[in-house]
Order: sequence, then structure tokens, then C-alpha cells
Amino acid sequence: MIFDTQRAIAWINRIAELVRADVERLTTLDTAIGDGDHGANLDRGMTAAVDALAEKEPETPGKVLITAGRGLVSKTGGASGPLYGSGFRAAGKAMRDEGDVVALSDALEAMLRAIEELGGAHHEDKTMVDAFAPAVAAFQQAAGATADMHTAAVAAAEAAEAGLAATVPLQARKGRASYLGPRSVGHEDPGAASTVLIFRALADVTAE
Amino acid sequence: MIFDTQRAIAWINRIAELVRADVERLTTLDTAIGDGDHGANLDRGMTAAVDALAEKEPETPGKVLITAGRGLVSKTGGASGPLYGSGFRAAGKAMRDEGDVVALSDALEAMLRAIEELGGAHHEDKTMVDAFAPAVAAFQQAAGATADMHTAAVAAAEAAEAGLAATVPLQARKGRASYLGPRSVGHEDPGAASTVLIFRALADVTAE
Amino acid sequence: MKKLINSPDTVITDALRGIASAHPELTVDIENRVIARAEKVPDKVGLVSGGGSGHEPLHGGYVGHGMLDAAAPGEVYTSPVPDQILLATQAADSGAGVLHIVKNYTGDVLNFRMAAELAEDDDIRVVSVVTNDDVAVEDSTFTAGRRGTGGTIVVEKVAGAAATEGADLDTVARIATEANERSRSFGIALKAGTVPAAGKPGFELAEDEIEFGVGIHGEPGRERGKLAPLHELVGYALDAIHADLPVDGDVLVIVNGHGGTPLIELYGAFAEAVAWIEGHGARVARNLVGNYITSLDQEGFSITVTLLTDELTRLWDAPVSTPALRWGM
Amino acid sequence: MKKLINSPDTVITDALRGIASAHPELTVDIENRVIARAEKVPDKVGLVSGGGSGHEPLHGGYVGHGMLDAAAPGEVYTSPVPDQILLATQAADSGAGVLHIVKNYTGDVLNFRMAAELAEDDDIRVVSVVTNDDVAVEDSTFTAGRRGTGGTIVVEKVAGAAATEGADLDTVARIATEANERSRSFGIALKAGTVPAAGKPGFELAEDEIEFGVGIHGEPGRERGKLAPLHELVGYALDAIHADLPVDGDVLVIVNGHGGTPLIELYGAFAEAVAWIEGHGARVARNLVGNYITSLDQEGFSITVTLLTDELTRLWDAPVSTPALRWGM
Ligand SMILES: Nc1ncnc2c1ncn2[C@@H]1O[C@H](COP(=O)(O)OP(=O)(O)O)[C@@H](O)[C@H]1O
Ligand SMILES: Nc1ncnc2c1ncn2[C@@H]1O[C@H](COP(=O)(O)OP(=O)(O)O)[C@@H](O)[C@H]1O
Ligand SMILES: [Mg+2]
Ligand SMILES: [Mg+2]
Ligand SMILES: [Mg+2]
Ligand SMILES: [Mg+2]
Repeated sequence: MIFDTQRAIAWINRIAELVRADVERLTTLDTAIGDGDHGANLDRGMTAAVDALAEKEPETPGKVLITAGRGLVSKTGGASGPLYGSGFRAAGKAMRDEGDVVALSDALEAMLRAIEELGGAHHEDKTMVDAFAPAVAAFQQAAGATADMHTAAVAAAEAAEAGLAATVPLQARKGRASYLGPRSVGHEDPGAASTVLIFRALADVTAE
Repeated sequence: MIFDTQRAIAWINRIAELVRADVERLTTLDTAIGDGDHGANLDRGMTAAVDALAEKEPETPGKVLITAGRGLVSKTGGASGPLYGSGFRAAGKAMRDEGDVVALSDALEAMLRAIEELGGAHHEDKTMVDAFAPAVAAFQQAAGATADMHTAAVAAAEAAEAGLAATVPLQARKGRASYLGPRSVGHEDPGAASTVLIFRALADVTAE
Repeated sequence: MKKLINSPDTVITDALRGIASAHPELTVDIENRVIARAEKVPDKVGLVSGGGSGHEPLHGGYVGHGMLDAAAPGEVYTSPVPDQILLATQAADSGAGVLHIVKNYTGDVLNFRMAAELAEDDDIRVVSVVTNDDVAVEDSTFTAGRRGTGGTIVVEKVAGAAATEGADLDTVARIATEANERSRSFGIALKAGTVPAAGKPGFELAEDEIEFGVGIHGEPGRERGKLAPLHELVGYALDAIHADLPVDGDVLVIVNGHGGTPLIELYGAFAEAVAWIEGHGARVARNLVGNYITSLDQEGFSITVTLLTDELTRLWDAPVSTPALRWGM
Repeated sequence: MKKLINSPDTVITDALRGIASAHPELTVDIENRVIARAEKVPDKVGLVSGGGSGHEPLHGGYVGHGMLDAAAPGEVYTSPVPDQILLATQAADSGAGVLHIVKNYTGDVLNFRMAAELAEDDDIRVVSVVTNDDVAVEDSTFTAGRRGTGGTIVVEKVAGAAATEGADLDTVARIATEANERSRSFGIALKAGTVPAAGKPGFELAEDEIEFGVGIHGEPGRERGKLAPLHELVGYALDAIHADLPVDGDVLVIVNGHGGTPLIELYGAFAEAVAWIEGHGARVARNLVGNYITSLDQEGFSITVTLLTDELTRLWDAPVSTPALRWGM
């Protein structure tokens, strides 16, 4: 299986679909410990990403991700816009044209690094990083073991899901939820929840 | 029975008591078709009247009513303050020192005239006049028939009560209730309700 | 009832203490409830207004250079008493006479009338102008007539400018009368305010209901209707105004919040008002958007339209420096 | 949800249309969401701020002489995007560099940072000052740190005055930083505001419950407590401020309404604040009482205290002419 231009576009489109379907859930999560806009933000940003791809179809998978990232940055706003947007741009820059599972793995790792660098969040700060980091690790491990893109993506989605669940007992140290102090405990982090969607979408578009 | 200084003071004090006991009802009536302050207004005004009398006890029944009227004017505010205040002042000026039932009857009539003149309200405008006018008429008639102050006062209170009931189907043409147009129909007028208290107090203090 | 108060009894005194501290250019007589300019302006016609409290910044917030000389705030939604208005009148008087600007409510009219009589005993010449700009109420000589609402701000501003220019009492009264006659208002409420002493809202509405044609005292309006998109609500208000006094030429528009409505919504309402007015061939030459005459925490808005003349525009533009209105200096 | 809107999607566009019509001295780019002064001031350091909408009059209401040159309003409670901030930065730039005044929220900080990078590609020198005056949030290098709230108004005012005086970018940034460091705020909410797109309030409180230590985005505060008399609430807020930065000497106090709280209550709160501060031996030398940084229709208030210096007082007093703040001219 190749992560080619078509598949990259399919990934972005699929993320947009999953986000659209879950707008309310993301918003509800963000209402509890943030400001209630994560669903709307990401929906707006992913729509911009999809539109940007439709307007001028890029020629390489890397350029797809860069274009999507730019769309996210230019329309999302909030914390998640620059984080995911820069993330996708970094992924696109790291993505090699051959598009094998190793190239995708490297791209995902670059995405994680970009998010970490820009946001400065660490493990257990109760952010998207808590879902993204284990997802990337699981992808890498599964990719090394099986060399199968779909298997790796499914493993990543599962790890993201587990990472999301693990945010519940945490007290937030980054993002708006940190203002709540101890009252941030007991809730899923909205950004971790949207990260799950990103990896679930990857599993979906690598299914065959 | 004489309407002397003591009885005049007792009348004012009794009105204050009855108003205090009914503050909430008057306020509720005024909330429905006015601005919800008639109870508080009159309570404040009657308290001022009582205080003014306590401070420097006047020597004649007429001066009692004038003092009470001044207290009402200076503290009540709203429409009812000037109306009742000027009314009591007019009653006081008309009141003759002999204090017989005819003197009281004339004083009440002067009070009605002052209220009508200042407010410009007519029969069936849905104001205090709709209780006050029949009360004065009933007082005069009973006074003429029996020459008994208490009988006249009881008749007046009953007529005021009937006048109050008669305000229910009316559409207000004066005061705040007039702003409601047809929506003012179906409610007792708050000022008519307080007029009932004024005459009930008179019946109470003329009981023996 | 949830309010930022110490107790219902102290609301006005506490607010007056705050006004006194916040605005050293004003003299606030807390006991007698008079807000006046700290320095009298010699030989100027004095301007006094007043009315129930709960409409802040009206009227205390309009005391200052180019507008009022003194204000008499009553209890919440209750007109002030004559003694208090007399004190305000004395504070405003510097020998050139005093204009009383009175919103048309029976209580206000009667208490101001009594105060004017008392002032005349003091040899202060008083002329009263009664504002009655609210088209929601039918005007008739057989009724209490229309309420004074947002137009009062226009009257206070232009009369204040005229007095500051040195106009005499009759001229100031003439200008105030003209501003009132050329102004019309209409209000719509989404949720009634709560009088602290009453403890509950003036009326209750279902989630999709609103009141059309409300005044400024938390009273119900002339009819209850359904919540609708903003442009329809603005259209309803302006239709009512236009039916009474055709909106034409250069106009001043005030989009006023009732106290509980945020500015972002008022700007939206103003945008719709401009669209409506321009669609009817008139021009919004001047405007105010914000909370200028409120009803405690009521949610809603009113629109006031004044048909400008060159004179009214000039007086509106004249410098003013009060807590709530300030420009040109 | 009852709001004066056409639809949740048009709230910001409608408000921008209103701002454009109401303030011809501003240029409003409705499509790109930039509010800028109609005329550039040559050779002046440009001042740009921005952030989520829903805080009106912040920031658009502070664009004008003596304050900001441009503002970038984002979606409701959502930071603006880099392109938009870049446009605002270009509008503000007249060659002397641009100061970004950024409230400390991850989204605002990141989007402004990206915009600053883009501006540098345009050879515009950008310096950013991040405001973080809210003592309700514990400050720590391990967290997102404190929020920027009411102190931002002070920063925008004094930095604007310095730039207007001709100070260079580093000086303006130094003054902005100092104003921020000398300012602290604390907010208390009685009822959460409702984001139009969300349709329900940010949190629900029982009839006797309030939130202590809220920010400006309808989020819950640091603890829930019982409604208490106003002087206790004010004391709680000022104790929190005082514990962090002792209130001393001449101070500027802002008693700010969250949008749904009427002015009469804010004046009461200011009276209590003055009593507390004077009781602690300091002096309220300057003040603002009103709605200056709001949270849609939220009911509640915040107190900001700035420890003044002679320089800050002079810059605060300098002439300003914006939609929401105007004096001295
Ligand atoms: N510093 C950070 N590093 C990584 N992720 C962050 C950081 N700050 C916030 N986030 C993520 O962003 C999410 C919130 O995104 P969103 O609601 O769109 O933005 P905002 O918080 O500006 O409203 C949080 O749930 C969290 O996962
Ligand atoms: N013009 C009038 N003539 C006689 N009575 C009036 C007039 N206007 C109002 N009232 C009476 O005053 C009552 C209201 O008094 P109150 O609530 O104290 O004053 P306000 O209406 O100023 O709030 C009404 O119920 C009515 O009976
Ligand atoms: Mg959010
Ligand atoms: Mg009343
Ligand atoms: Mg009243
Ligand atoms: Mg946000």
C-alpha cells in the first residue's frame, strides 16, 4: 500500500467527515473544561483544508499535507489551529514521495514534534499530545513489526483512544483547561479526542 | 363621636399598619399592570407620615392630615405620593376643628377633588379614583342618613371595595397601566386597592 | 434573585457612593439623592432631570459640561420626590432659570410639578419639558399619553448644548421641545429585569417569546410575540416609528441596550437599523450604540430615531463631558 | 437561547457591519475581519491587538487616536488567525514597527506568533507583549500561565499614549510590559454567558451559587461558592489581588461588567472597592466603571488594579478618542 496523493487527500477528507460528525461531542468536551469551541474550530479548519485541496489539487502527498496544514492555520483559530496546522505542514515537509509506511511513519513523527515544539506541552499535561504521542509510537512499532500501513494505523488509532482515556484523571497544565486547576480532573481533553479522529481517519483510508 | 386630633392620628397610623400588612399584595398588583412598586412606595410614604406625626404632634385634626400629607409627598415618590399626599393636605385644609361627621365628610370630599384635579383621572379610568369616588359618595349618603361616623366609614369602605372590584374589567386610561392598553383588562388597580385600605382604616378607628 | 448588591435597601445609596468616588467632577448628595456638577456655571440656564433609578447611566451619567447641571434619582423605577427635585433645581440655578426635563410618567410629572411650585417660592423660574417619544403607547388626550424613553437623551444633549452656548430659558425649552417632537422610540425585550426589592422579574416569558413595545420599567409591552431574526425585530421597531413619524432626511439613531444585552448584539441591531433606514431613503447621520437608558438587567433593546435639523445636528455635535457621554473636549 | 441575532453564523459579520456604520473614523474590513484607523499616523509605532470576539468593546472599541491602530477579532471566544493578524499588522505599520498586545491564551499566543513571523517576511518589525493579569490562575512556568483580562485595557491605553507621544517600539513595549506587570485582575460570575453557536451557557449555577475566579470566556472559575453581599465579593476579589501584588500607593481601578450586569450594580461594586482600598491605605487615583471587557451576556464583574507610577498616570490621562474610551480631546 502506498500513501500517495490520492490517499493523502482521502485522509484529510475523512478527518473532515469524522470531525463534522462529532462536532457536538468535541464542543461539549470543550465546554466542560475549555471554552466550547473546539468542535466548531476544527470543523471550520478542516473544511478550509478540504476546500484548499479541492481548489488546486497538489501533486505529491507531502504537498497535500502542507496545503491542508495551511488551510487549518488560516481558518481554525484557537490553540488547535496553529498546532494541527503546523503539524500537518511539518508532516508534509517530512513526507517522502515514495509514500511507503516508513515515510508515513516519519511524517507522523515530524507532526508530533512540531506540535510539541510549538505548544510546549509534555506527557500528561492533558493535551492532544497525550493521544498523539502514543499513537505515533504505536504506529512506529506496528510498522516495524508488520510493515503494513493499515495495521499500523489501526494500532495508532487504538493507542490514541487509550491516550484519550488516560487524560480523564489528569489535571491540565496546558491550554485553557489549566485555568480550572483541580476542576479539570475527570474530563476527556477535547484536543486528545480530535487526535483520535485523525488516526481513526488514517485507519479508514488505509483499509484497502 | 368626634374626629379629633387623636382619632386623626389613629387613622394615619392604622393606614400605615394596613399598608405594611399588605405591601406584597399591592406590589403584586402593581407588577401585573404597573412597575411593581406601589406597595413599597406607600409603605415608605406612610412610614414618613407616621414619623412626622410622632416627631411633632399637631394640635388639630386638620394639621394631622396636612402633616401626614406632607410626609407622603416628601417620601413616597411615584404617582401615588403626590396624589395621596396632596389629597391628605387638601383634606386637612378642609377639616374643621369641631370634627363632626359633616366636617369629616367635607374633608374626604376635598381629598377626592384634590386627587381628581391633580391626576386628571375620571370615572372608569382604572385608578384610585374608581374606589375613592364611590367611597366618598357612600360616606356622604350614610352620614346624611345616620349621622354616625362609623356607619358612614364602614359604608365607605364597602363602596371602595366594590369600586376596586369594578376596576377589574376596565382598560386603564391613566397611570402606567394605560401603557398596557387592552392587556390592562382583568386586573385590580393597585391604587384602588390602597384606597380600600384608607377607608378600612377609617372604619377601624371609628369603631368606638 | 442574583444581584451584585449588599441588600435591596442599599442599592441606590451604594451606587451613589460609587458615582461620587468615580466622578470627582460631580457633587453627590447621598442623603438627599442629588447628583450635581461640582462647579456652578454662572449665568447659564440650569438643566435638571430625574426619575426612577435603574436606568443608569440616565440621568446622573449625563450631568456635566454641555448637558445636565443636576439629576434627582428616585427609588428604583419610582419618580423622585419634590424636595429632592427642589434641591437639584437649586443646585442647577445660577439665576438664568432652570429647565426641568421630565419623562412622561404620571409620577414624574406630578412630583416635578410640585417641585417647580416650590422652586417658584424661591424665585427660581422653572420651565418643564415633558418627553414622550415612545410610539408603543397610543397618544391621546384621554390617557396618560406616551412614555418618555430614549428621546430623553437627545433632549438632554441638545438642550444642554444650547444652554452652554448661552441661550436663554425660553430658547432652551424651545429646542428641548423640538428635539422631543422630532424623536420617536420603540423597545423590545427578551427577558424582564428584576427590581431588587421585588426579587422577581417584571414578567415571565417562554423560551421563544418576546415582548414588543416595552417601556423602561420592566413592564410588559403592548404585545407578546415570537422571537425572530434580528432584522425582523429591527424592522418591527422601525415600522412602528415610521408609521408615527416618517423617517426621512438626516437622522440620529440610538440603538440602546436595556442593561443585560451585550454590545456585540447592539452593533448587529444597529447594522440592521442602518440597512432599514437607508432602504427607506433616509440617512443615518449620527448615532449612539450602547447602554444609555437601561432597565436594570433587562435583556432587550430600543431604537430611537430623531429627525435632525441643522440646528439639532450642531447642538448634538457640541462638546460634552459627562460620565456617560463625552466628545469634542 | 434568546439573542438579538440573525443567526449564530452571522453574529460577527453583523456586528462588524454595525461598527463600520457607527464609526466612520474606522476602516472595517468585514471579509477579513480587521478594524483599523481610517488614517495611518506616519512614523508612529503601530499597535495591534486582537482575540476572540464576545468581549466588546475590546478590542475594536479601542482603535483610534491614542490607543490601538488595528484590531483582529476572531470568532466568538476563538483567537483570530494569522492571516488576519498579519493584515491588521500591515494596516498598523507606518515604518516604525508594530507592537502586538496579546492576551495570554495558547491560541492567541500561537496565532500572533505565526502572524509576527509572516510580518517579518514583510520587513515589519514586530514586538509582542503578552498580558497575564488574572490572579485567579496560578502562575507557573509549567503551565499555560495566567490569563490576560482587564489589565489589557490598561496596557493598550498607556502603550497607545506612548506611541502617540512618539516613543520608539522598544520604549512602547517597555511601557506595555510595565503596565502589565503592575496590573492584576479577578473576576466573579453570577451567571455564565451563552456562545451563540453553542446555544447554552458555559456553566449552570444554582440560584444561590456563584463562580469565583472566572476568566472572560464563560469558563468556570477556580471555585464555586455561595452568593454573598457585595462588599464580601469585592473583598474576596481584592484579597486575591492583594495577596499577589500588594495594593499600595496610587492605583487605577477598573470595575468591569461582564456584559449582563447593569451599571447601577457596578457603581455599587466600585464603592466597595474604594472602601477596601482606602481601608488598606492606598488611594484610588483613577478609575473606570462600566463594560470594558465583557463575556457576551455573562452576569458578573471583574476588578483590575494597576499600581500607578507618574509615567503611567500621565499616559493614562493622555487624550484618547476611540469608540469606547474617550477623553481629553
Ligand atoms: N500548549 C498546548 N500544546 C498542545 N495542545 C494544546 C495546547 N494548548 C491547548 N492544546 C489543545 O488544544 C485543545 C483546545 O483546542 P481549541 O478549543 O480549538 O482551542 P482554544 O483552547 O484556543 O479554544 C485542547 O483540548 C488541547 O488538547
Ligand atoms: N392620573 C392618575 N390619577 C389618579 N390615580 C392615578 C393616576 N395615575 C396613577 N394613579 C394611581 O396610582 C397607582 C400607582 O401608584 P404607584 O405604583 O405608587 O406609582 P407609579 O405608577 O408611579 O409607580 C395606580 O394604581 C393608580 O391607582
Ligand atoms: Mg476551545
Ligand atoms: Mg408603581
Ligand atoms: Mg413607580
Ligand atoms: Mg477558543
